[in-house]
Amino acid sequence: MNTLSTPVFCGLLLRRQLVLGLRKPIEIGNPLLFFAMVIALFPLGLGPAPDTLAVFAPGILWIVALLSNLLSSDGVFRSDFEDGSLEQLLLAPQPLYFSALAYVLAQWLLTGFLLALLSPLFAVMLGLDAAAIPALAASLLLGTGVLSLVGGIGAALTVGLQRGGMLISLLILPFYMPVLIFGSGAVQAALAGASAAPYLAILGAMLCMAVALAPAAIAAGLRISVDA
Amino acid sequence: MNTLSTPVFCGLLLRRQLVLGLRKPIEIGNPLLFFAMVIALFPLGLGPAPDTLAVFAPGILWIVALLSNLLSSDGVFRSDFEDGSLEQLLLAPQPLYFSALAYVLAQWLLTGFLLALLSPLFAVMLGLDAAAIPALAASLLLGTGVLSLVGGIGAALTVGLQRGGMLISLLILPFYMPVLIFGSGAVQAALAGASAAPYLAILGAMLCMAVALAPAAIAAGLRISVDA
Amino acid sequence: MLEADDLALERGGRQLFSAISLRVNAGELVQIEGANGAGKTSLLRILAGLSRYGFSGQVRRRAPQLFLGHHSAVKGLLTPRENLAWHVSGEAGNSGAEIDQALAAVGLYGYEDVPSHTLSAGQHRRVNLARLYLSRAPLWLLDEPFTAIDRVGVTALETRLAEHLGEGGAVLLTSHQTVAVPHPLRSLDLATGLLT
Amino acid sequence: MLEADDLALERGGRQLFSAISLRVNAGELVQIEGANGAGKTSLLRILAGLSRYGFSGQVRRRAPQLFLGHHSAVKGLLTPRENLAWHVSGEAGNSGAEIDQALAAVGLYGYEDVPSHTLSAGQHRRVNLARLYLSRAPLWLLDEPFTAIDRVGVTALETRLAEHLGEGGAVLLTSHQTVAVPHPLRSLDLATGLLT
Amino acid sequence: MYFESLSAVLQMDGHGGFVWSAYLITLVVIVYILYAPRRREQRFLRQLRGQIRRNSGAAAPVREES
Amino acid sequence: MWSFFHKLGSPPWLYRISGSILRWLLPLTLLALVAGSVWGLLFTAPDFRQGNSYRIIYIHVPAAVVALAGYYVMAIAGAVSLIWRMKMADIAMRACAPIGAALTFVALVTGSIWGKPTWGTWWVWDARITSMLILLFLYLGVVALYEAYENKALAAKACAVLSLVGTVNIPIIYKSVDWWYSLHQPASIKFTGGSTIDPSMLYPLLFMIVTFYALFTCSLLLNMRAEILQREARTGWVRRLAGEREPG
Ligand code: HEM
Ligand SMILES: Nc1ncnc2c1ncn2[C@@H]1O[C@H](COP(=O)(O)OP(=O)(O)OP(=O)(O)O)[C@@H](O)[C@H]1O
Ligand SMILES: Nc1ncnc2c1ncn2[C@@H]1O[C@H](COP(=O)(O)OP(=O)(O)OP(=O)(O)O)[C@@H](O)[C@H]1O
Ligand SMILES: [Mg+2]
Ligand SMILES: [Mg+2]
Repeated sequence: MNTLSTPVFCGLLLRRQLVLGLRKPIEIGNPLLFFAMVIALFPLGLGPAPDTLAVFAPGILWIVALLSNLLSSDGVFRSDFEDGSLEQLLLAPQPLYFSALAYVLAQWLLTGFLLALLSPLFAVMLGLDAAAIPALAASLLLGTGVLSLVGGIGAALTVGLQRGGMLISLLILPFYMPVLIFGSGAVQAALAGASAAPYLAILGAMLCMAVALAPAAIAAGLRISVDA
Repeated sequence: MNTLSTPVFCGLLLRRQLVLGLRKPIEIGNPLLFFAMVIALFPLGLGPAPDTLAVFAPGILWIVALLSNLLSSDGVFRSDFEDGSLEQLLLAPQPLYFSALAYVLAQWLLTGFLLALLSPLFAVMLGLDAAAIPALAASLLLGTGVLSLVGGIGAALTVGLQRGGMLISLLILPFYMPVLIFGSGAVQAALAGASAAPYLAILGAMLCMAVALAPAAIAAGLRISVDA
Repeated sequence: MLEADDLALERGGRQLFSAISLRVNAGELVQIEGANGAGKTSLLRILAGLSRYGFSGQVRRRAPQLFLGHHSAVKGLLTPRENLAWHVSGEAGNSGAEIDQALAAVGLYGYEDVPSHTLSAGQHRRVNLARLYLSRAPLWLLDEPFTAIDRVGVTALETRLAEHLGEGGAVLLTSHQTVAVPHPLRSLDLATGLLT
Repeated sequence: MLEADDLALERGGRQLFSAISLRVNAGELVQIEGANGAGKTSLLRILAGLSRYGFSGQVRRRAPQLFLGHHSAVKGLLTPRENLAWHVSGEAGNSGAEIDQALAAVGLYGYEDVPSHTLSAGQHRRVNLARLYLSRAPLWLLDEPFTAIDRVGVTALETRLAEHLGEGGAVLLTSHQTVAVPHPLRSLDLATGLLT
Repeated sequence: MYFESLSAVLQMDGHGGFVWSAYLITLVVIVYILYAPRRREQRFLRQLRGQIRRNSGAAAPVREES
Repeated sequence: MWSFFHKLGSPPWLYRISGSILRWLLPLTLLALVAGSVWGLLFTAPDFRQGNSYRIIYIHVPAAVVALAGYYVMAIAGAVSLIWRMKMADIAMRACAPIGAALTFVALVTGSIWGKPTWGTWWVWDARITSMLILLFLYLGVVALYEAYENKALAAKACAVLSLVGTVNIPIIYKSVDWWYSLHQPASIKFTGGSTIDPSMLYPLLFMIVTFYALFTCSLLLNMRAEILQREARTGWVRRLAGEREPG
């Protein structure tokens, strides 16, 4: 049997997912444009007073990050479920735990990571104090990782259902809430001149836990979904 | 030929779409729960202070309405495209204009309309002044109709693409923005003690225009998508 | 019922077919033949009016038609009965009894009320094929109607086709299998464009 | 290579099959037969290990297997070459030349680098069937491999099956068509549970 | 007994509406969580009896289990 | 010990034993509910600050306490069902979710009604209230997931995974919401804290908490009985049972 070693296999999976996400060059721009537009909605909706916007910028940026994660989590496994790729993945000799991690990593690179990289730009758009920008980027980097992992659990549990779309939000939004609290807390602390380190440490701990546990839950969810 | 009359046919289409959205009684609760959760994100992200929340309530409710519309617009035609139903719809002898209207109406009933109905509850939770609640509900009722119609155009144009998900947001968000401005403007006017009527009149005019023009654009978009 | 003149199509830089002329008359079955990727589905979609750009030639449709494509147009969340009663093709208005009869005719008796996504692959396609028992369109355009259908089902389908032809209908279909009907059967070879 | 004892399955309130026992040995082809909805796919998924709840009986898998189901597991956005090179089945690691050879063997020479969603229905399935030329798993579980394949393609596939059986492999397949291979061919009738 | 009269009980110094509506809503929910499973059980048994009667001719597959 | 576990896994035994438990527990619970309510509503003195509106405490707090405990019962049942594949654990887990959701709903609604006379507002984003709202979401998520699966055996597995994930997360959610609230420190509203409660109010409260636990148990058993029958519909004992209960 010409079985691939697990790291090589996961590398190929990651590449596959990234290529699928970015088949056309124009698509790298789409998520970013999407963030920019959604963030632009807030001044329009809340009123453009610069000082209030700046105060609420951490919350706004975090809520948008969370929603965009919610949006893209739903699709992580869906097309693979529908075209039979997921069956093949379950039958693969490599442990599903690591394959699940590769899927989530790809999704994170295309959403959370990109957003974290570009968050300084959006922060400036909302008038956030420059002192808080490193905390913002760091909290997004750590926090969106947790979001993607938790979102993966929801996606795995609902992918086999005929109507998963709304359900996944119901399942995972409660689990997103602590991340939102600590994430926007970190930025608010930095804004207030305090250290963001404790918040980032908590986000880091949550990420470690999520990396360790979520793939197992995702794997269990996928097996259940394919069975249905 | 046993062809159905257009109104009967559109009624059946509407029923089909509603049944697909709400196969089980429990599913009526899903969109409502979703709204409640997304609205709960805002206090968590922005902080629980009742006075700031009350000030931002119109904007928050309107942004949630807009995002939930954006989320669900993408799916209006997708499953019908993938399983071949859309081809059959195009071949149907009834005018596509009215069929498109039926699709959009079903989507609106399940998102915008429900949200408008429940908006008083959420408004109370966010501490919005009771005086502004009628203006909120009315503006949502009119405005989400425009959103659904415009969203339908985006959905029709992108449904045939392999990766439409993010593209649709880019296409339609710019068109959503005027609705957001007048919608939250209506509530803010009511909050400030002024009359919301001018804003509502503008939203009503936009709705009339959208009802007249959008279905034609949707029909054209669907023909192009099925051809590809 | 259907006339096409000098159809030609190029896709992905390849000339799929050219100089295809075709006349389908009442009581006649035309089978389009060709290897995988020859362009059978593409031709059928042009004839049905679903593809409107990118080909050359004329198509004249003189009768209402029923098109069944590669995709089954069956909604998994709806039951077979609902799928047929509220079909988006607009050519419905059948009574419940007629629908049940049609479902029984395609071997789905007892499955009228289960969600369609629990059906097997062949049963799923049969839901769509039940429309052949409900439609009153004289011209049928069928893209591989026998896919995933078992032998008994294929025979039943052939019987239905023969019946339709006997009633003055016409059928244009693609299939990789030979179709056995006691009626004039012509076949169109896409590679050469010859109708025999 | 595969042993199953006393399998029984009930779905949707119906007993699909019961008391199915089965032993697939090297060099042997077993065809599962039954009408639409008889439970062929369900049985194959149990044997492959994809269904783990809701049936009774034992399955012992003694050799690596290749499972091709109803769904093609081909990504429309990837080219056929990419689809095979990065296949999620984990059993990859073939060189580019091997993949091109396999694609040529299923008649996709010249289509290696077009996006798979532009392929015709049969070509789409052929991309997946190319895995039969790449895999080294001794046991193949194939669910209706001939669907949407033209006649020439079916013959080529039968040749490949014969080759695999000759090399000591084993094949378990479902099909509504008769399979012609110069090897011991047994068929399992789901309705009666008899292996002949 | 803390209250002197029935009307005092109902009014509770102006808070009666709040208190009694809270208790009423709770009562409704309690009745629901006790009654719903009972009704489900009864309805199921009725269905099953009908099914048994319908199939009484044909031998229904019965699985004996501990 | 093992034979007890074995019996616990046996549907007919559980069906029988739950029937005999319910025969005395259910009337007792109903009686206690009435007695506790009368005690709380009529026989205690009003709070010196809040007046009579505080009488809502006798349903508000028990509902909240039991709703929270219910989640852990559900998660433990879920773990048992995943690890030991015990059918009855599945059934218990599935039964917990709607009851827990109902009790959480009661806590929120009664709290909201209490808040109007006390704080002058129906709703505040207080830490405890917010985390209870999240608990309602968690319960409803489990209910919705269960309903969404066609195959109920798989639905139970999926819900078990979800409730386990929830168990890991509930402490995090609680801590984070506490933190969030203390971070923002809104000055306008304050809880008094439970320490000041008078014994004459405490005893009926404790009594009602115990009663709500009994209520939870009753509803759980009733739900499990209905579920057992449905899952075992094809077995002989259920069919015999249906025959026995034949009216007339
Ligand atoms: C809409 C939601 C709620 C409102 C408006 C509300 C309101 C109140 C009020 C006014 C009190 C009396 C506080 C005082 O003595 O000054 C109270 C007490 C209490 N509430 Fe709530 N509540 C709500 C939800 C909850 C929830 C969800 C929980 C459970 C976690 C809860 C647990 C308690 C407890 C344990 C007490 C008694 C202890 C104490 O006096 O502090 N409440 N609530
Ligand atoms: N969107 C497209 N873009 C480019 N080429 C396309 C597209 N759709 C189809 N083609 C090409 O057109 C050819 C004919 O496809 P078609 O589906 O008509 O074949 P077919 O004869 O129906 O084959 P099959 O027997 O496999 O169903 C294929 O080779 C395919 O590559
Ligand atoms: N999720 C499900 N829930 C309930 N019943 C199901 C489910 N999936 C399949 N079935 C039933 O099981 C039966 C067998 O399905 P299966 O797909 O195994 O049939 P098959 O023999 O492969 O048929 P085909 O030849 O059409 O592919 C069908 O009658 C179907 O109704
Ligand atoms: Mg074709
Ligand atoms: Mg099958």
